[in-house]
Amino acid sequence: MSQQATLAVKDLHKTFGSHKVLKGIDLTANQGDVISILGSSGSGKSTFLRCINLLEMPNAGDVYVKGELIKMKNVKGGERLPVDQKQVEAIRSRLAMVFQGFNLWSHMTVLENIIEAPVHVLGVPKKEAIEQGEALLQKVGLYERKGYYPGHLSGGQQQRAAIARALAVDPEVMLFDEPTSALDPELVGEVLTVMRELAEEGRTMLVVTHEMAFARDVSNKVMFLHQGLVEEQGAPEDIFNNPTSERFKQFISTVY
Amino acid sequence: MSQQATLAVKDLHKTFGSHKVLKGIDLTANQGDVISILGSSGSGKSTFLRCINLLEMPNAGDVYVKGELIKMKNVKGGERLPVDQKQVEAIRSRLAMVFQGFNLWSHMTVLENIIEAPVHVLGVPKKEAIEQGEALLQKVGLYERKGYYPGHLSGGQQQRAAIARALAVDPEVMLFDEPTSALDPELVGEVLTVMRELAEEGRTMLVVTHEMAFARDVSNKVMFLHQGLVEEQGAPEDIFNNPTSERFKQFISTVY
Amino acid sequence: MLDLQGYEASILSGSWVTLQVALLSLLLAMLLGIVGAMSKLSSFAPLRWLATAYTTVIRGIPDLILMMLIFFGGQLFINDFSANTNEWLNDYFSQQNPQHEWTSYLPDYIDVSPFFAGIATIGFIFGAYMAETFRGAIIAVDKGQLEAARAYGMSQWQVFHRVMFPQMMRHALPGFGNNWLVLLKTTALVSIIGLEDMVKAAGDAGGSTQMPFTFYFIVALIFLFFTAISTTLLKRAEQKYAIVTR
Amino acid sequence: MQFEYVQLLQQEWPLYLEGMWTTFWLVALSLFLGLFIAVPAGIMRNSSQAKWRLPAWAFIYFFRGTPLLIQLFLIYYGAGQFLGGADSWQVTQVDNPSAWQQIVLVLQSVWFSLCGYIWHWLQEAWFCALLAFTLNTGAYTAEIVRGSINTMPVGEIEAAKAFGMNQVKIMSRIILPSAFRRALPAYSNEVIFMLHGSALAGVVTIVDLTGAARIVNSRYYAPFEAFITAGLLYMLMTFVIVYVFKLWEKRWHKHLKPLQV
Amino acid sequence: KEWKNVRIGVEGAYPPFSKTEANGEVTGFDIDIANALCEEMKVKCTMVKQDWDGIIPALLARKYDAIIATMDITEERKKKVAFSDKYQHIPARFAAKKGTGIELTNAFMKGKKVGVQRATSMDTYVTDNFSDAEVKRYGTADEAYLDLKSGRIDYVMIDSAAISSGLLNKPGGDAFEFVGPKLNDPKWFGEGAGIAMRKKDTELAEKFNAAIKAIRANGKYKEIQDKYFDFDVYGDQ
Ligand SMILES: Nc1ncnc2c1ncn2[C@@H]1O[C@H](COP(=O)(O)OP(=O)(O)OP(=O)(O)O)[C@@H](O)[C@H]1O
Ligand SMILES: Nc1ncnc2c1ncn2[C@@H]1O[C@H](COP(=O)(O)OP(=O)(O)OP(=O)(O)O)[C@@H](O)[C@H]1O
Ligand SMILES: [Mg+2]
Ligand SMILES: [Mg+2]
Repeated sequence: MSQQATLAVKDLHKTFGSHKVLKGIDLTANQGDVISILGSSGSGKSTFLRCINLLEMPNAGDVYVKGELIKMKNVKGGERLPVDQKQVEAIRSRLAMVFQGFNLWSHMTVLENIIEAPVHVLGVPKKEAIEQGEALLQKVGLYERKGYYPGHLSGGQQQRAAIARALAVDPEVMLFDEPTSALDPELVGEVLTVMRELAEEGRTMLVVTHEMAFARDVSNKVMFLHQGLVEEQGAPEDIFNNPTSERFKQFISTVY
Repeated sequence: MSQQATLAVKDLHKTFGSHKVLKGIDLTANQGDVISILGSSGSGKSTFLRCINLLEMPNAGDVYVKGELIKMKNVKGGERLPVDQKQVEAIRSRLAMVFQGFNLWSHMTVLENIIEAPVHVLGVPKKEAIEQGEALLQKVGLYERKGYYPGHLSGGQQQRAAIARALAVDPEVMLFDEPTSALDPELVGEVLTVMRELAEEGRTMLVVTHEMAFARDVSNKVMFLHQGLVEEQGAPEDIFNNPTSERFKQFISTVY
Repeated sequence: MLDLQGYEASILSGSWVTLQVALLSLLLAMLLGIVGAMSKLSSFAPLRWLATAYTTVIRGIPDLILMMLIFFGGQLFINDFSANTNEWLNDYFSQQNPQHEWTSYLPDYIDVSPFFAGIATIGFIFGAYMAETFRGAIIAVDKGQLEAARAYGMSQWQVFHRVMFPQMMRHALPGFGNNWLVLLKTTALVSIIGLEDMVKAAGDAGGSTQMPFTFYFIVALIFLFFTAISTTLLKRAEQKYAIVTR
Repeated sequence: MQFEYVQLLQQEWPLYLEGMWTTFWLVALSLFLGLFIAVPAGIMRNSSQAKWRLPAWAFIYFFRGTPLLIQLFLIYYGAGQFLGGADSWQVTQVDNPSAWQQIVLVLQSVWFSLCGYIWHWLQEAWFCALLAFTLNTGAYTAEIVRGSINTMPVGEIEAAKAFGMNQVKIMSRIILPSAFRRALPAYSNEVIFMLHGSALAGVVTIVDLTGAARIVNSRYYAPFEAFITAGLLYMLMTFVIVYVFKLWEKRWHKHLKPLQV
Repeated sequence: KEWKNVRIGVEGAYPPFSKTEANGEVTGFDIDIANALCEEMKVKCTMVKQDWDGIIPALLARKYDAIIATMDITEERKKKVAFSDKYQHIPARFAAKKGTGIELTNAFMKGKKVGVQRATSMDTYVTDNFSDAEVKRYGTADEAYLDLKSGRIDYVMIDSAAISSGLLNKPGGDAFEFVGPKLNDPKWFGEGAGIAMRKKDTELAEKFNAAIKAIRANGKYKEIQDKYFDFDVYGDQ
């Protein structure tokens, strides 16, 4: 099965010191899937995303991108390291991450941020990258701000710039970590609109979110993490209406 | 009328440079009122709260606390200054503010934060202040953390400590500036529970918030600021169900 | 290991002089620093200008030049001042009373020893740097912290000493530590104005024995020893005042 | 006194000008060369591997822990004490050397010509000063480099990793450009400190601006006039430096300043 | 003004005239002369050490009242300070590595590196006469010897007695020798070394003159001279 899937994660474990954060997570994302990842604070949602592109090294488990296994080896001390740094870099360039804090490069303008990876990682000619970058900025409605530095943009604008930066590498999968937290309600609406459009275009996306409305309306799969395991998962219409787990029931009830 | 009200604000104006933020706001809060202040980002909600306890000097308008007018005089350059710094300090000690960023004093423990104003402003004997402070910590469920520094607390815990600090001066009116933004949904629930309890105790509160559920369920008055004016106000059941202003209608529709 | 040919004692007593000069000028520098920082942030414009002139001029001129200026020029200035004062007073009294006899009201000369000249100069120079450090630290205190204090009705003075000062000290500590280390090393310059610190002692010994490297190397080691102790103490202080955040 | 001062300036301005030029090139060259030490040393100092970190640490620690005056003396007089005349050192004469002795002799001659070569440079006072200044500013700047690398927002580095950049790219495209910008204010201070520190060059016979002032003082016995002139010229140079850095900050700190509309 | 206490500026790095011992005490010919003069004048003396190039400014700044530091009585200096009569007269001389040789012409000295002590009469002499030579100025004579030994400079020019005791008679000194004639042209070196004072203090100068005469007469001067030198340092009458 994983050979066909765009992204497959098998039995992923992650421990910080003695604290077991992830205790075996499986996930399969096919082309065009939009998967929402829910869970209370500290349940390991960010850690899970970060293990997928190896910003954290998982302690056990495998990650396949379009069927290609990311090779890792065990080293002493229970740590794992990538076998082939080149492979990791190549894989990372096919997965794009949109961070919670945006993490735009503060010394580059919006446009420079966007063409950075295409030009310097993928080797796209600069002129071409600029053209594509400008088209993307049009799309997220930020074209007039292309010469601004991130510090001069509002939160919502930064978020859209980060999304454009991710789109610029034409990724197989987009990983979003709480893309709307810390935005005001109107900006949340704005960003969710952009993400809904991406979903409609058929992008494959993994979205860590607290926005139940997004999980319910936009995604086609939802997974709920609790104590390092997948406590509940399925199509949103099923699990929101008929939650099987007590914990998930409680979770959705506390959320306004 | 203002002679009776716990807090009355009349025709408040505030300008930053050439930017008119508040263009004449009136407000009357009686004993036990819980007033929610809504408005989009930049509409002047924080500025309004800060003008009430003179952290910003309003350019025109009057503030009465329990019928006592805060005396201000005009100085050249269109600025205004308090006539009597002592009066301002006395009034401030009767209004407690809970800041958006909490602003707990980072060099003091939770308990020290709480007894600081009672002991050093109100002159309560230290022993007594400690007793009261500990009782308040019990109430907000933070007693075991009394010796912690703010930096070691989670956002929700800091928020509750800030509320306890405000309660410790037994204020006539509590001013809350977005008490739940930047908290995760479960912490939001936690903090709102504490605030609901305060409302039930009959505290007078002004709350700037983005939480529609709170505005709707807990407060007994809602005011919506737009372009420096009160665009809509009334009892929540009235205005949420029958909004008269177009802008307010739009505002509540974008909020999930 | 090394044959110091009897100069151990003079190097040792020189290092004691170095330490004294360093500590005393630190004291002076801190005093000037606090006053300077307060003046720079004051709303009284002439005070601000004075402090700005002080910090700008001091930081624009090399320590060595300042030291020579203060050591020689300062003495001339003080002497001229006391001579002029004497003259003026005597003239005045002579006019009042033709029988008046010439008297020295102030001493003819006021001896500024290299020791005090050194301390005064270094203290004066580093006062300017300390002023900048303290000013930065005051500004670095989160505005919200002060607003919270004001919102609870604290008076200006309470805001300063209950919230501003303790938090400012924390911000000032790293800069303060740097200034101290630089100050310590600047004391080496007092040898050039003739104070018998350890650098001077090493120079004399190196000249007499014609083995300069040996003696300067020992002085370098002593400086390293002083800095090592300072950094340890400073680290400890920083840990003590640090407010850990997560 | 005023009159004498005017006379002094009229006669001695070429000396001051010459001194100022010496100060200028000595400082400029040491700063430039210092960068080539500072960047690698700063990066090494941050390395997780002890074999990189420790030498950088020791270098920085020594040069930041001792006064520049002492460093200058150590280099200048150390060279004199140990290498003095090394360019004329003669290899030991041995009749009919054995094979073993021959090896020793070859090594000796290599060693001597090395020492001779070093002495060839170190016998020049200006070279000793340049060396001391370069090492000194290299150490201080390395610390600045390290500091501004450390304050790099972790998120921005993670973003770079997440886009598949390799270590070299991350360093050259993200960390260094960003660190460079953040280091500017601290570096401008270092440049000024170096200018001030260079006043020490005079103690090893170099006629820099301070050296010029000392000569003038010894000719006229007018320390106040001699040194205040030098002081004003130093201040002038300091202001030029401050101004240049202001311009650079305008250029490089656009992203940190509030937007000008 | 009554002179009960006189503070005397000395150098401390110019053997055999003055030298700092390992224990920090200053000793030497100048110091002994100073003490003898003070005894003669019945005043209490304190020695104040001061580097050579600040020695006149410090006198003017009243850090002490008189300088006894083998200071030549030159016209240039007389503009700033008053001098007593001379108390010694020793010619200056060049020294160099054995076999170097010298000609006192600008052409020969062209490009040669000559070390002098900053602000001495030798400094002025070399600067005035050999404009093409490279003059290196040092704070103390000891520093100049160090650089002569290491080969950084070709010549030093200093008081001949100072060179003998600071360089030639020290270990390793046998590689060096005096070159060229003794130099005592009054234009640069004046009429010998005197005690410098502020111009106002004329009585003090008179007291010193009287004291110099007295110790010359009572044999005290000779006693001190013989402790350090085997020739007459007072020079021709
Ligand atoms: N580098 C780390 N070292 C040690 N513990 C860590 C580290 N990163 C995360 N953790 C711990 O792992 C747990 C999961 O963290 P994670 O950031 O994945 O939570 P999350 O589900 O994203 O929460 P949130 O909604 O607050 O962002 C937390 O308890 C956290 O303290
Ligand atoms: N000190 C100040 N100087 C100049 N302009 C200011 C200042 N403080 C606030 N403003 C401006 O006043 C307007 C209102 O700001 P305010 O902080 O009151 O908004 P708000 O309604 O609290 O928004 P938010 O929901 O984002 O907190 C904004 O346009 C802001 O830029
Ligand atoms: Mg997270
Ligand atoms: Mg606000």
